[in-house]
Order: sequence, then C-alpha cells, then structure tokens
Amino acid sequence: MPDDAHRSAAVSTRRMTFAQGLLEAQAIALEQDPSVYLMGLGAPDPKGIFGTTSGLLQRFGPERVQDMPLSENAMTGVAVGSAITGMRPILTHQRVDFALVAMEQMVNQAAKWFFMFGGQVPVPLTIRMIVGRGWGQGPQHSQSLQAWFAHVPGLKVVMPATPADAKGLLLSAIEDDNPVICLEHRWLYGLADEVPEGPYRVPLGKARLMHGGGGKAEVTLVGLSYMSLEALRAAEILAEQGIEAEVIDLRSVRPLDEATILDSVARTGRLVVADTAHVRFGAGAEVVSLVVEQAFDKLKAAPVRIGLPDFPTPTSKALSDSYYPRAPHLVAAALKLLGRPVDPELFAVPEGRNLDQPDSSFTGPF
Amino acid sequence: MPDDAHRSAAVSTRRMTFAQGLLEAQAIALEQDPSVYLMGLGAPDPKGIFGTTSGLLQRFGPERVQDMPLSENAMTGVAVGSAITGMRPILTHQRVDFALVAMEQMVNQAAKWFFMFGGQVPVPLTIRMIVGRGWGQGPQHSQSLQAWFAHVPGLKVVMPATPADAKGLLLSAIEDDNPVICLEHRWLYGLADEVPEGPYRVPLGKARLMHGGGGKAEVTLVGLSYMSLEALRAAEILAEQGIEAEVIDLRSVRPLDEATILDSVARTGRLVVADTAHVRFGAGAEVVSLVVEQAFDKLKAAPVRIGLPDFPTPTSKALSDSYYPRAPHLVAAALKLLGRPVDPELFAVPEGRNLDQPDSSFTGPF
Amino acid sequence: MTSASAASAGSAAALANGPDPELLWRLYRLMLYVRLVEEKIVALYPEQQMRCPVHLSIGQEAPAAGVAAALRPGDQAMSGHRSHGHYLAMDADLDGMFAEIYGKAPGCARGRGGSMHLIDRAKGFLGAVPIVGSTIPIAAGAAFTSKLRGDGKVTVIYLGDGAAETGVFHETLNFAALKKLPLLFVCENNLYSVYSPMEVRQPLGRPIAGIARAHGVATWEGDGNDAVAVWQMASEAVEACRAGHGPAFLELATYRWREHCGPNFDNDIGYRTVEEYETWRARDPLARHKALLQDRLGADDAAFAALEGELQARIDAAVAKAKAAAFPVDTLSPEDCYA
Amino acid sequence: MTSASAASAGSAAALANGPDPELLWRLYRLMLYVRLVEEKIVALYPEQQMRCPVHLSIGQEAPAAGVAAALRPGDQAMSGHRSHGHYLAMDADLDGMFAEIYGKAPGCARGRGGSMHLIDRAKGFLGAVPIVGSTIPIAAGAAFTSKLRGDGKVTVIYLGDGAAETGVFHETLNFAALKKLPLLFVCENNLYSVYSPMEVRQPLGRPIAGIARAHGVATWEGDGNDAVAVWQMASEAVEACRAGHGPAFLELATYRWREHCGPNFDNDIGYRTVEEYETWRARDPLARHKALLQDRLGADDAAFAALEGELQARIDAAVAKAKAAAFPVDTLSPEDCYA
Ligand SMILES: Cc1ncc(C[n+]2csc(CCOP(=O)(O)OP(=O)(O)O)c2C)c(N)n1
Ligand SMILES: Cc1ncc(C[n+]2csc(CCOP(=O)(O)OP(=O)(O)O)c2C)c(N)n1
Ligand SMILES: [Mg+2]
Ligand SMILES: [Mg+2]
Repeated sequence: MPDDAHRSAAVSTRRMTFAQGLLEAQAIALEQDPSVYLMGLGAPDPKGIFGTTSGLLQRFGPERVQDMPLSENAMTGVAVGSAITGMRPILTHQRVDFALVAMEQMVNQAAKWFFMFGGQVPVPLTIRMIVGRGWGQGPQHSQSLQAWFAHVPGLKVVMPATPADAKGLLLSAIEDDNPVICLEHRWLYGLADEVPEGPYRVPLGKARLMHGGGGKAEVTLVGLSYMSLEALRAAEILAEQGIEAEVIDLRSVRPLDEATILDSVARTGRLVVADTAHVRFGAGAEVVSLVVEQAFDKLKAAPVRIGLPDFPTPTSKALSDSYYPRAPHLVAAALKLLGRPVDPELFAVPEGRNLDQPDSSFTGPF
Repeated sequence: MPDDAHRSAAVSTRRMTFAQGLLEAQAIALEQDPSVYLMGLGAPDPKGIFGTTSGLLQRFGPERVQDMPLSENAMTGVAVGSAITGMRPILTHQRVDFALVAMEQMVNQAAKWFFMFGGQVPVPLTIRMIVGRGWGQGPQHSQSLQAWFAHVPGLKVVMPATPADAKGLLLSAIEDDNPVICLEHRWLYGLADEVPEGPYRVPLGKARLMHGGGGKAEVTLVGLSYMSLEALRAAEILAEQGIEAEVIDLRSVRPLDEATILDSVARTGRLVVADTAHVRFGAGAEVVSLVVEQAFDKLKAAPVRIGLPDFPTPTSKALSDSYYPRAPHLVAAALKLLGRPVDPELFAVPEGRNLDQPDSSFTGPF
Repeated sequence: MTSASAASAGSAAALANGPDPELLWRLYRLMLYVRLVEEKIVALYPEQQMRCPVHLSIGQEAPAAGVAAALRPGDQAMSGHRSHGHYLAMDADLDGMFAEIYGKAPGCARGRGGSMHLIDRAKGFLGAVPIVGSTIPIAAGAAFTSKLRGDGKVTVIYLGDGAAETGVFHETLNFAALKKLPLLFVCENNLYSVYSPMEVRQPLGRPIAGIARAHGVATWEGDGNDAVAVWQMASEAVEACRAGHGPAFLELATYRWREHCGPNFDNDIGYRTVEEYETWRARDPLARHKALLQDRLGADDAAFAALEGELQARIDAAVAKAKAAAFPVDTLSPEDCYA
Repeated sequence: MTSASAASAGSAAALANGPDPELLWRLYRLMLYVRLVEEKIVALYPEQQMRCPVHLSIGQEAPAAGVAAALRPGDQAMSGHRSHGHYLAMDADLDGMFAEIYGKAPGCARGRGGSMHLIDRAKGFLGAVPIVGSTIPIAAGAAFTSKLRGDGKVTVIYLGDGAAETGVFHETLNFAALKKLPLLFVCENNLYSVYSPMEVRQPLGRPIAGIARAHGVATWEGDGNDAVAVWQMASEAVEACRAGHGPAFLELATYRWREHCGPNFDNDIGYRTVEEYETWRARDPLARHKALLQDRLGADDAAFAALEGELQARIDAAVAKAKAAAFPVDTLSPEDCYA
C-alpha cells in the first residue's frame, strides 16, 4: 500500500507474530527516546504481557520497564502526570474490562488536558489494552469498547489487525503527542506474518485497503481488528462464488479514515461493517452513518452491520460458538445485499476445528 | 398520547417543574415499597440535589435517604450489593462526569449480574445522573454519555425531557427489576409543565410522538433529552414556513423504540436526529443506522445528525454559544433535506437572550 | 438500624476452650474437600474440556475452612477470581461448580460464567467475579442490607494482597467503618499478584491490616496456613461483627502452590525461588492439621482413608454428572440479560 | 533514580530559629493577596459576567501561603476545584486568572476552562481540575518524573477532606510510598464536602493523616489557620521529600467561610450552625497573623495599609484588563483538541 512506508520494496522483512511486532515497536521506542518508559501489571514478569514486553526489562532496566500496583485508575493518572512533565509513558492494561476503573483518567483528564488548558500542554501517552475473546473468558474478560473511546474527542484510537501494523501503528502511537488508545485483540497475538525490520510508522487515522480495489468489486467489507481477518476470509469465499469484494481494515477508529471508506463504497455501492463489539451503539453505526450522510446516492442497498448480539458474552463453548460472528456471516450478508441465495452449508464447521480457538495451538488457561 | 397512562382524562394535573416531578416519583416509591432507599452525595442536604430530593429526609428518615462518602465507585458497588440482597436502591451521581470513576461497577457488575449468573439474580437498581450543560461548567461538568450506557446490554437507559415523563419514567425505572440509568439534563430541572397527580408509569422503551402525526408531515425530528424541546421549537418554526414536522422524543435510549421511529420515517421519508452529546460515535448514529437498515427504501434523503462538535466543551460563553446546537440548526437541517433555502436570519439571537442560560431565571454559580 | 444479636453461647464456649474434636475434624474435612476438588481439576484440565481459566487455591485451604467454620447458617460470603475454596467451604453445590467449569447447562451460572463466576445463594455464597476488588463493595452492600434490615447476618468478603491495592478496597473500608457494617474482610496475603511480588507493588514493612486499622476497623493478623488459628481469629471477628461493633479485618499469611492461573507448577519460570516454594510447601495446612488430629485426637489412618474415600466418591460423582450433562441450549437472546 | 538534594542551608536555619521577619511578612502578604482577590470576586460576581462556578477559599488562606513559602523555585503544585489560593500563592499569573474567570482570550486556559481549570506552568502550577481526587495521581506522576530524572523538584498536591474518601487517593498513597516520590500531600480538612459534614462520610475519631501513616507516609497534623505553623510543618515535610525519604502528608484543620460554590454566605440554609461558623471566623488566619506582625515586629497601620493598597491596585488592574480583554474567537475546531 502506498501509504505504508514499510511496504516499500527496499525494506527487508521477517515473519513474526503480532505480539512480537508490538514488542519490537516498544523496543525501538525505548531505544530511540529516553523519555519513553513502559508500565503495566506484569510488564517485567516472565510472561511479559503475552510476550509483548518480553526481554525489555533485561535490556532497558527496571526504571524503563516497570511493574505497578493493582491500581489502574491511579496508575493511569500517574501516566498522565508524567506525560505532562516530559515523559512519554506506554501504559498497558491487560484487559479493557479492568481499565473500566480508569475511565475517569482517560476520558476526563488525558483526552481533555490539551484542549481544556488552552492548547498549552500535550499529553504524549500510549495506553495499550487487550480486547476481545480469550479462552472461555466470558462476560468480564472479553469486552471491546472501541466505540466508547472513539466517542471521546481528544483521544486517538487504533486497532491493528496484522503483525506489521501492530508494530507500525504502535510506534506511531508512542511518537504521537496525544493520548493514543491501542486496542489489541487477544486472538491476534499468536498470528504470524511478514514484518519489516527497523523503525517504520503506520500513520494514525489511515485505513488500509487489504484486498481488491481493481474496480469490479461489488461490495465493500470494512473490518475492525480481528474482524478484518474474517473479512479477508469472507472475500476469499465470495471470490469462489465469483463475487469480488474490497476489504478495508479500518486500523484507526479515531480519527476515522473517511476517504478510504467512501472511495470504496463509491465503487461498490454496498457496505458490510464487521466489528468485534456489540452492534448496538457500536463503532459500525458510525461507519454506516458516515457513509449514509456522505454517499447516500452511491448506495445500492442498505449497509449491514455485523458484530456481537445484544447480550453479554457467555463463557461456555456451547454458547459462545454461535455468539461470535465469523467469515460466513459476512459472506451471507454480502450475498443478501447482492440478492443472491445463501447456502446454509456456508456455516458448516470443518471437522476438528474448535470455534473457541483461533487455531489449535491456542489453549487455556488464559 | 395513548401509551401514557397519565394523559388519560380522568387524572388531574398540576404545573410543576421537572425537578419536582423527579421528587414526586421518588416520594411515591419510598412510600409504597419499604425496600426502596435513596443514596447520593448531598441527597439529604438543604439543596436536595437541585430540589429533586428536598424534604425526603424529613419525611422518610435518615435510613431511607442517605448521604454517602465521596466514593462513587464503591457506593455504586454497595448499591449493587444491596440490590441483589433485596433492597431497591436509587443512587444519584450529581454528574455523569463524576460517575466515570464508577463505570466498572455499572458496566461489569450491575449490567451483567443477572445474565452472567444464569438469570437467577435480578438487580433492581436505579442510577440517576445529571448530564448536559449547567452554567459555564465546561469540559468536565457537562458530558452526555448516553451512547456509552446504551452500548451495554443489561442496562436500560432513559432520558426524560418533560416534567411528566421525569416522574413517570423515574417511577418505572425504580419499579423495574433491572439496572436503569436515568440521565437528567441540567437545563431541564427548572422547566415547568403539567404533571398528573398520584402514581403513574411511563413505560421504559417507548418513545413519544410529541408533535404532528397527522399524515402530511415531511420530516421527522427525533430528539434526545433537552434536544427534544429544541426539536419542538424547530417544528414551530418550520410550521411558520408551511412545513409540517413530526417530533419524536426518544425518552428511552435502551431499549430503543424502533417502531415509533420507523413509523414516522415511513410517513415522512426524512430524518433529523438531535442529541445532547458529541455526534461522532453518538446515539444518533444508532438511530440513523437503524432507520437505514430497516427503512432504506422509505428514505427520500440522507438522514442528518445534530449534536456537539468533535472537541470538548469550552467554558467561555463566547465559545459555548456556538458550540451547542439549537432549534435553528434543526430547522436548517430540515430545510436542506427538503431542498429549501435557509435564511441566515434564522440563527439571529433575540435581544436580551443569553444562549448560556435556558431562561433568565437560571443563574450561576452552578 | 442494628443487626446486633449475641453470638451463640456454644461458639463463645468454644472460643474460650479452643476447638472441640468435632470442629477439628470439620476443619480438616473442609480443607481436604477443597484440596481434592482442585487436585481433580489438575488431573482433568489437560483433557481441554474445561474451556475456561481456573485459579487454584491449593496450599491456601485454611482461610476458607477456618472462616466458614466460624459462620452460622444464613451468613454470606463473596469472593474474586480464586474462589473455589471459599465457595466449597460454604457447602455450596459441588455439582453446580463442576458443571459450570465444564460449561454445562446445570452449571451454577448455567454455563454463562465459568470457573470465575461461582454462585450458590441458597448456601449464602452470593457470587464471585474476576475483576479484582469489585466484589468488595458489593459484599459491603449485602452487609448494608443486613444492617438496614437487622437480620443478624454476617457477610464475608475474601480478597488477596493485590486487591488491597485497589481504590475500591479503601473506599469500602471507609464506608463499612462509617456504617458499622457486619462485614468481615478476609485478606489472603499470598505474597503475589499474578507473578508480581510484594516489593514492586506495596511499600515494604507496613501490614495491609494496618490500613484497615487506620480506618478504625478491628483487625487480626495471623498464620493463614493454620486452620485452627484462622478459625479462632475468625470466630472473634465474626462475633464482633454480629455484636454490631462494625467491620473486622483478618490478614492471613499464606501461599499459592501452583501457577496463578491453570493447573501447573510454575516455579521454573523465575518469578519466585524454589526455596521459597519449598518453605511454604513444608507449611502445608493439611499435613499440619492432620498431625494435630493424630496427636490430639489419636486419629488413625483408617479414619483419614474413610474421609478421603467419601469425599473422593462425592467428587467423582460430581465430575461424572458434569461430563454427562447437556450443554446449555444455544438460544440465548437479548431478553436473557433482563429480569 | 534519586532526587535527593539537600535542603538549602537557609531554610534549615529558618526551621531551627523560626521564621524571620521577611518570611512573616511574606506569609501575610500571600494570605492577604488571596483574600483580596477572592473578595473582589465576591464583589463582582453578581454582575453575572463571570459566567462559571467559583469555589472561594476565604478563611482557608493559611495552607496555601504556608506551603508555598516552604517551596523553592522549580517546585510544583496541583489542586482541585478550590484552587485560587493554591494558584496565587505560587505567584501564578493574576491577569491570566481573572481573564480565565471572565472567559476571555488571554485567560490562563484561553477561556476554555474557567475558574476550575487554573494553570501556570511557568510558575510550577501544573493545573487544577474539578473532578475531586483526579489530580492526586497526576501530581504523583509529576513527582514520578522528578524521581526518574532526579531533578530535585518537590510536587505539592492539595486536596480536601472529601477527596480523602476517593479510592484514587489511597491508590496514590500506596504508589507514592512504594516509589518514595517527592510528593507532599496537603489535606485541607474544612469539615465539609459541599454541605455534608464529616459524620455522614467518615468514621469519627480517626484522623485522615492516620491513613497516610498506615501506608508508611510521614505525616504532620496541625492548625490550618496558623500560617506559621503550616510553614513550619511544610518546611520539614518538603525537606524530607527533597531528601529522598518519600512522600509526606499534612492534615490541616481549617474552615470555609462562604458557600461551597459561589460568592455568598450560606449559614442560613441549615447544614452548619452559626455558632460553628462564628468560632472559626474568630480564628481568622489573617487577623491572627496580623496580630503577630504587630506584636512581634511592631508593624503599624501604615505598613498594612500600604501593602493592601499595593495588592488592591494590582488586583484592580488585573480585573480591568480582564474586563477589557477580547473574548476568544469562535473558531474552535476538532484540531484544537490535538497537539
Ligand atoms: C481490576 C483488575 N486488574 C487486573 C486484573 C488481572 N488479575 C487477575 S488476578 C490478579 C492478581 C490478584 O492478586 P491477589 O489479589 O493477590 O490475588 P491472588 O491471585 O494472589 O489470589 C490480577 C492482576 C483483574 N482481574 N482485575
Ligand atoms: C468525583 C467527584 N464527585 C463529586 C464531585 C462534586 N463535588 C465537587 S466539590 C465536592 C466536595 C469536595 O469536598 P472536599 O474535598 O472536602 O473539598 P472542599 O470543597 O471542602 O474544599 C464535591 C462532592 C466532584 N466534583 N467529583
Ligand atoms: Mg496474592
Ligand atoms: Mg472539605
């Protein structure tokens, strides 16, 4: 993609996981700027927040890579306070569900500080939080609150979906002079892909056209975070049926890349948005509203939102298997938009595939 | 309105303020059910939360009308704990901005308790919170977070706009066996109107067609909370220009009354939604998405959202006057939808009218 | 507005004279029961049929047993992520627990919660949730109901040393002291919050109990691996709560043997030393209490074997039931989150 | 990772010998300045041109003065809703404050914040916000920066008795003690949180300072209406912070004369007695300190009049400037909330 520096041919890449991409971004930031420090429950521990901080303690020492008390609210405030006095903290909350106790600091303070004091004081703060399903984590360990953060002017919100973007977006977030919320889907950590060497930035506020764009596409699939991968799978299935889809990985929820979405819908006239959160009052509503407001006459059919049903996440596999939407749901939505029949076989689960694991290497207890 | 018991002819009414309506609902609830109690910072104090709890201490005693420590998070938990053991608390946070410290208890616990424990334990809890602008309150004392609460399955969310609904909706909320968030706009408290005597309920989840519905209307104006009154004013201005509008006061944000909205849009084909919150990722996006998904072919033009711009609330009157949308903005939106010209005179402010007060009786320092 | 009701004469006598044989056996039985249930989880977890996190309390059984033995029927308890022992010691439904961990329909939370969401209201176990600190004010709310109603119940809230770092803990201490709630805080200080030792989280040399004391709360500090000592402290504390003297606080030193979450040992990963682990292993609350029963009551191997056999049979039956039980039917709807 | 740097010899000497005349005058000047600024707000507020809430600290001037006098240039302070005195005592910009309250363009927050959002970073006043408790951890973050950088700065966080009920206060005490931050907590206990007296919010008979002590924080308790006493305590505390001994905590007894928010008296509405008010009125920190200057230094009326005249002129000029200043231009855009 032209907007992504790291896709340029000159840079060599290696395969690494999403978690390693995050790790590399943080190592680069710690290396290049002495005001960067990292703080989070367990950040220096042997598991290193699912491998995203592993080895950083050893490399940068205990002042730059800090554990913290189980006091998410105060520690978010401490991060704000150190950010307005010259540091550049990276704070990690291991689940957005835990960070609910820290909303006040994020929303009243971090987001508004620069504005409410007359534009004098930047808050260069990155807050990493894990969203989405883990392994049987249920109602209080799997929420996805991007719509909340995106509703708050003053924050920036990113949701990388690939290892390369994980590295490039996180580095941009850390270098940005504003509070950036980085929401990382638990199921992405183990995912491996090509990642360029060295420092590079993926710009905040830019979506990525992941697939298609040749001009014959009949439907635009917009994904957030993990759902971008399901959208990609959906596009493959649609292609088998002779339907071309454009897939956009939103990447940034705030600011929202209106142009990339509108351009695609202008080409296809049809929109499916797939979110990792509850549909109702979710981020998909903003995408739909934006498209309707700006491209009403380009729409050939009503846009469709895909996401979680309107009740909390159940833990039992028997209940969660049908709770989470996946590629077939996007395919079915696209087919309906095109007035094509949907084969129920589409939803069949292959032998040996467990729907509560991203792949078979992913096991409990986390 | 047929769905509102209190509009039936048999019941006598008196004029009272929105605050008095809330007060009456709580007095009735305390009177009729010994498990109801009231708790909030200053609930028993001489100002009685802007008059909404005045006299209740004297009438019901200090066990039923309690002050509390400045510990919003714990006190919300205490309310949850007493609700699951047989009490029916009414908790008040004087501003939704303060309640940001209590999100964890509201969202992880209150909202999910019934579901996550298998439907065994109801949580009959009402949480009243003030939203919207006061008097020069600025960035941290005037937020409107209905979109957040509405995104959370397990909560119900109401936003009364009239004194009669304040009473009837709050009584329904208190009697409901689920956590209900009652968001009260600061500018409504002093508003007076007819309110029926005695106990009556306005159903949760029902919008109200406030104006129009005769069949010739060309546009639907949906308002939330205080913006419903601006919508009503907008309808009057439109009427002067020969345009009939239907005005819907949403009243409940969750559950959302889809039928009332869809019916009206089916008649008019045009929609303007006016919210008290930031437009981006706001409740209006859900209303627009709902209408687009369910009534795409009824729409004659793209729906329009009206609300706060995408930056925090400034305090200075010089900045806030243009920050808050009002009736003329709705009128202009409707005219544009109808392809009619907008006279800039529409936005002129009458001599002596201060835009930072709902009326001249409203003064500082709160 | 008082819940005062004198502690029963029996318990006062027991307090004076130390535990009687029946109580000593009860403490052992409770601890063994918790241990065996969790060892069963250890054995079965690798089958990957328990598809949710599990936080085992092996090595920490004494607090649950000693505290539960100091309560009377009608009393209540709540807990957090590491709640198996607290739940089981209240005599809460074992079948419901295993079914819940297996995600089955008869689970105590109908499969919606998993191991971190145990509940059995009939037995006074009002619920456990895995957001650290969150049940602390909720338990205070339950105690507040008791205070308002004068129903004489005492509510226990179990928490860890990590939970003592949450703001809501402090807020609840203040409120409980203010309202003189019949609330017993039981803090199991096992030295770690996940893999983080005390010294990266709390200033050294100040007890957690001292914070409670500063709020005007009566406190006890002691050996959390000694069931009799726990029972003794808890009995005094519960009596004080029930007498209307306000909340009480126990800080109990103990140690988790296995990994923070999951069935394995994790001394190899480096966050704690094998020496430290071995020291605490040597303080096994069960072995210690078994010796007491042998010494003081002359309990013989047959008695222990009989007890273990009985409990094991009960556990095996519960597991078999859970495995055989149906999964919940997949017809949840938005209505399911509203009463 | 240390910020240790010895307190200046001068301040150590002053501590030993008690305040010198210059310091005594400085304390009076600071208090009078704060008093006169707020009395000016009282006089002008009814014009309805200050269109935002105001929380006056009349009667509570001694903590701001005594603490500020114990600091040295480069030190920092933060506060909450009742921050005028704390801001002014740091010698922060008076013009900017009045302009802010009038919502004018040269306001210290460009009119975006109003009276509850004062800031003057050049003078070390890092900001005040009206969410009770929220600046406590933010100030700790500023102190954390000092610790990490070893810049020798001390940061003061002012809070009320109500703020001591927030969870984040407890969390911050723990963190500050853990990291030995150069952070001075100054708790102005004025007995009320809005109209709510202590007895509906906190258990009676336990000092707030006791909670800080339980966290291992060094504490001082004293008369918050005695500027010299405050200065004395603050000087010791600041010295301890600067020496790297970790955070310190002052609990200062004081009293707000006027209504919680706004310019008026409100003893008529019934939340406190006129007797109580009169008792505290008699402990006027200014009158008391004036008597000290008269007694100890033989200060005469002319000296007081000259000081008052000078300050009043400065205040009048600031008000005139603020009234004459332009309103901010109404072209804010979403870009204005990003750096
Ligand atoms: C608010 C919150 N923050 C973080 C977590 C992640 N977490 C789960 S258990 C735990 C450790 C708690 O330690 P402690 O209270 O001592 O209990 P223990 O595990 O030692 O029994 C943490 C940090 C959480 N569940 N909730
Ligand atoms: C989190 C939060 N809760 C409630 C309020 C409303 N409020 C503003 S000031 C105040 C009283 C604070 O009392 P205290 O800390 O003693 O300060 P004082 O006003 O006495 O100076 C309250 C409750 C708030 N601003 N923030
Ligand atoms: Mg622990
Ligand atoms: Mg106070």
